[in-house]
Amino acid sequence: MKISVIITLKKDVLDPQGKIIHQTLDGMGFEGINEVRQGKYFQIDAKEDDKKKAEAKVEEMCKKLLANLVIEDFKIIGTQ
Amino acid sequence: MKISVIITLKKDVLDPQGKIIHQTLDGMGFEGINEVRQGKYFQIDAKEDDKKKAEAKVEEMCKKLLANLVIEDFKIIGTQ
Amino acid sequence: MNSSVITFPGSNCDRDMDVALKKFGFKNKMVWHNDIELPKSDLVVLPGGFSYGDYLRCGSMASKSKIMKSVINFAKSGGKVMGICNGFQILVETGLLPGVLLRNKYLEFICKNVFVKINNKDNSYFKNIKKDTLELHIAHNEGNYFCSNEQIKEINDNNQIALYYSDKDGKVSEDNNPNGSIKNIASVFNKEKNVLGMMPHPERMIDPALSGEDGSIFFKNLINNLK
Amino acid sequence: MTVNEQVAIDHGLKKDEYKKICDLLERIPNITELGIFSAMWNEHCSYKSSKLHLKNLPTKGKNVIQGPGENAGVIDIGDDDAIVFKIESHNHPSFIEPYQGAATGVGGIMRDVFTMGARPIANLNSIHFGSPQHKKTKNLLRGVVCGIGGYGNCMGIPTIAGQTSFDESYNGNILVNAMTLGLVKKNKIFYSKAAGLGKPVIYVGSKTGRDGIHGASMASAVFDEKIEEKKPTVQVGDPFTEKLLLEACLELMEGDSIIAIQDMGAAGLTSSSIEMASKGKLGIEFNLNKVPCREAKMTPYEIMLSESQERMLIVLENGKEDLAKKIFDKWNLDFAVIGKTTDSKKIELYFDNSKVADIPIDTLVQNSPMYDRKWKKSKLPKKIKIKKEDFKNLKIVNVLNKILSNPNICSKEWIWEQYDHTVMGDTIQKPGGDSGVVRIHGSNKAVAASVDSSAVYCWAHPLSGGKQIVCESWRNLISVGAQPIAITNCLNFGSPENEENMGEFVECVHGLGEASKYLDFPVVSGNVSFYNQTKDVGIKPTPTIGGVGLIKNYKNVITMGLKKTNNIIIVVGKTEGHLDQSIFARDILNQKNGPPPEINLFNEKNNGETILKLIEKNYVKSAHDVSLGGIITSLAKMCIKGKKGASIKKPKYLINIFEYFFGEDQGRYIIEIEKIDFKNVTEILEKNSVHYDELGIVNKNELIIDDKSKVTIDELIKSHTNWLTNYMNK
Ligand SMILES: Nc1ncnc2c1ncn2[C@@H]1O[C@H](COP(=O)(O)OP(=O)(O)O)[C@@H](O)[C@H]1O
Ligand SMILES: [Mg+2]
Repeated sequence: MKISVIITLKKDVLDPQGKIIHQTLDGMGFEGINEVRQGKYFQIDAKEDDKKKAEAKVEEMCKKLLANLVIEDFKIIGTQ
Repeated sequence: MKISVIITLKKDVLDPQGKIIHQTLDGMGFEGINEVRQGKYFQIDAKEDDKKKAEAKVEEMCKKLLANLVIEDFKIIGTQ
Repeated sequence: MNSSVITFPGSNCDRDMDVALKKFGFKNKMVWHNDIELPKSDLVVLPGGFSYGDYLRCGSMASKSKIMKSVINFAKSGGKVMGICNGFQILVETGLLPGVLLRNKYLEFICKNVFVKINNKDNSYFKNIKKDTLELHIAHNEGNYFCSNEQIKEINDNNQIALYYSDKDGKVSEDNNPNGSIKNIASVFNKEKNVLGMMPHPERMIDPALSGEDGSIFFKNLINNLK
Repeated sequence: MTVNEQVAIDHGLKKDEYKKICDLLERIPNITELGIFSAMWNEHCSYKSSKLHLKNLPTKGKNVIQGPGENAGVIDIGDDDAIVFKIESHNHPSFIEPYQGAATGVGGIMRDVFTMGARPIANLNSIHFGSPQHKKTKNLLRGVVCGIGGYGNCMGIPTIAGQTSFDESYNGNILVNAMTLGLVKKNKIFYSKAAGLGKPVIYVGSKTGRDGIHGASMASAVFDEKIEEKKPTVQVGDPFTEKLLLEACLELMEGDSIIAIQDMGAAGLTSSSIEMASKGKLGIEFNLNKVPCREAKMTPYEIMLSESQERMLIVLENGKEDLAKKIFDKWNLDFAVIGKTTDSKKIELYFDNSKVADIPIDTLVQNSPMYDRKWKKSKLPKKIKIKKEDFKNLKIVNVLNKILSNPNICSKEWIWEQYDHTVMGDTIQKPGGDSGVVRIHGSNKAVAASVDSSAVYCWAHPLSGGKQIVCESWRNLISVGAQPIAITNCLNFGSPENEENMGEFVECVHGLGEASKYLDFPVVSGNVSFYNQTKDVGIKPTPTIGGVGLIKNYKNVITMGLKKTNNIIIVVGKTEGHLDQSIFARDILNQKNGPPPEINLFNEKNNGETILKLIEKNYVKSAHDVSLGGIITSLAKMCIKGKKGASIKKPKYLINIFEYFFGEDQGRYIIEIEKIDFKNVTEILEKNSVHYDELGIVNKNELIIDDKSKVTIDELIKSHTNWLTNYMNK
């Protein structure tokens, strides 16, 4: 199955990239943007046909490697 | 509205990050992974209440800045 | 010869490039990214560094800055434009040069001396250089050159590959590929050969007390070719 | 929230400290005020356990322009040039979030340096990890190195040297110490002392967010099982903004607008404003609604305690606001006038039109607690008795290969190739030498810098260990041909509330002071990091010394690689064969006891100065100090660097071959000289009463010991370079 996860910075954590992208978009004439937040996206293709099991596995990967829960949150957004 | 986009590498583009993460996950004992692909996630909060218009705007941002269409694809995955 | 070095927010090899250009006889001007017009130049250089922090994609945001419109016009009308390291990344983002620069294969920043083999000497940048390989210095996180199969054929056919990573005798192999670049490509031209992008930093190789001197060969030759 | 004793304790204050606050204020503080007290009075900001002992360090010298007490120390290097430098720890955050922790550590120390008007010209780092077998070590190492590189590389400041060690005592508390050197003209140094009344106080840089609130108190706390809960105190660094901040500050500094400037480091706006006011004996008044905030609805408490990075506080001359604003606008940075200096000698904060804090500055600074903590003196351990049989089965070449691949000796190329060490175009000696060397841009001068620590020696006997590191730093500078000038120190220890750890601190500082005084190598800046401790176990005492020296002409810099076959190799300094606490004893004989090598300050100084004389007369072709692993290890490194071999013989002393070649006696160097200079060189050595051994000659590509044991340089290279790369890529 292919499991998609997004990893985002926690709410109060500074997102330097988002900030600069925001400034650049402003400079390019895109008006009315309140905020841009950047995150990471992973698509993991795992040999596992059980949706629950696959998601549990990916959750573990997030906790152990993909995300640093000190500053990031993760969310599984799709499984197919 | 808050529009979420993911930007992923085109299929035939090498993804060094995905590859190393794959190897690391293997090394950590996560078995049966076929592939890991990494991408970017953006959440753009724009002053625009019309869903269509908001999405059109973000599409333009993707084309002009957020994605490099030579190697990347983008996809709006949610608007709220 | 007049040269211009563009300073973007986050550029950090702009001074080094200024020092190098002046050392070999260029009259160099520093140009701010927010300026609109380029001073009269025989050569425009986009220096290395981390423009806009390398955020989003290296070079992506700098490629949208005000001065780049003039740089693009200058290049399109045949002006010599050279992008080193981050400058190379900016040039591919503007579309002046083909391909892209991805994260290094092992995801590590690399700072060290490398050898490069000159592939095409029929241009103002490498004409008359006697050596076939140069020892230069790299310092980058995203130097892994990539383009599609069709594109690689195209740039090959047009002789657009300027430098390959090699060993000191010019042998090109995976063993001396520092970052995973496709075909060991270290530097490319545009079709017309007036625009050059290269990952190695010749400006860091202009003093025997530092990393070495092959950068001096490059600059001495460059100013002579432009005269 | 109403304040009471329990709330104070939750802020890391002690009962009697809380009582003292109430007494000083003659009332109960409100929550914002309590937050301010807790930040100012914690160990990290107040130095309450260390002050008493640090007072005794020598801090003056003919080249010292500014000693401890400012953002960084400043030394004179002639021609109106000065070097600003300091080292700082970022241990706790790096353990929790290695990338960001290390990155913000580097960012913080650079800010300390450019706050004083100096453009950073070199970075160094001293990093210490747990045992390589420990499950966390690899990821921590990768994250820390990536973070140091990520920040320093982006700033465009070369990282020119460092130190890396592994020891199980760091399993739960890694150490990340970052050092920066900056260059400034003597008449353009900026200080943090506010002056004048009614002067505008401006805030520049990034916006204030909720990150890092109470970071300073975390740095003063022991790690326990609840560590997870402390996590949100880690900040995210933004090197790009810092680069802009650097350029903007230097641009503003060109004029005469600035009265005082201070970066917002630990305890953010609180400590920066209070320090400026305290030094100027003034008051300060802020309207906190003016502070640029990243998050909505931030409270005065949060604003004052945030440790968001990349921010500065400046006291301006009246009427310069517009000029300053223009510069910060150009660099796209936040700028706000948030208050003014007053004559109240108080810090007064307003928010939403009401006064939210009103504290006399004296109560926060002069009246802050100072402790004479109990400490335990340590005894010099007994010498270990090594039996003849222990040496019997050892082959010197095998031992050497093993030692060269020891994690604490092996090449750290995997690390420093990830640091941009050549940007700015002035790096004369990149990492891999005894000291890093950078040229003063556009001149013939160069400065050398080195970071050193010897936790094992300090642990075995803190007093000797303390002396030893200062000497090692001195030697590393001399080995590249630099005249040592001054040091900075980062004192990493366990809990000061534990008598043994406190004893280690007191005695290390004592030793450090004694050596730096004797060598005329004063301490100009520094930092203390206590509570490097998990539950009851502290790290091995790890004072880190950052030494800086001057080379008059960069063309005369000395490197360690052997240069020419048939040149003569000489060991300078006396070898008694001290094996206790050596790598040989610990790694080969598995013997962890005994005293560290003795330090003889007279010999140290005399040997070093004599080496400098030889260098001045151009006799020295290559040089390397003898440190971990003794003579043969040092010589092997010279072979490896120069890709040359050496044929050597043990002099006819009573000690055996292992004692001679692996002993870690102090104050020694290996030098390479031409045959024709032998007489002149030995005459100088003899005239200065410096002991020396003629060891052998340089050959093409083999290390040959006593005609019997042989090993090729290629094999030595393999032993030396492979360990770390293999370890990291496994
Ligand atoms: N973390 C680091 N960053 C940069 N350079 C480092 C680091 N660790 C070690 N080095 C470099 O590796 C070399 C060997 O270090 P070390 O073994 O401590 O030196 P020595 O030979 O003086 O004992 C030195 O040149 C040092 O600068
Ligand atoms: Mg040394």
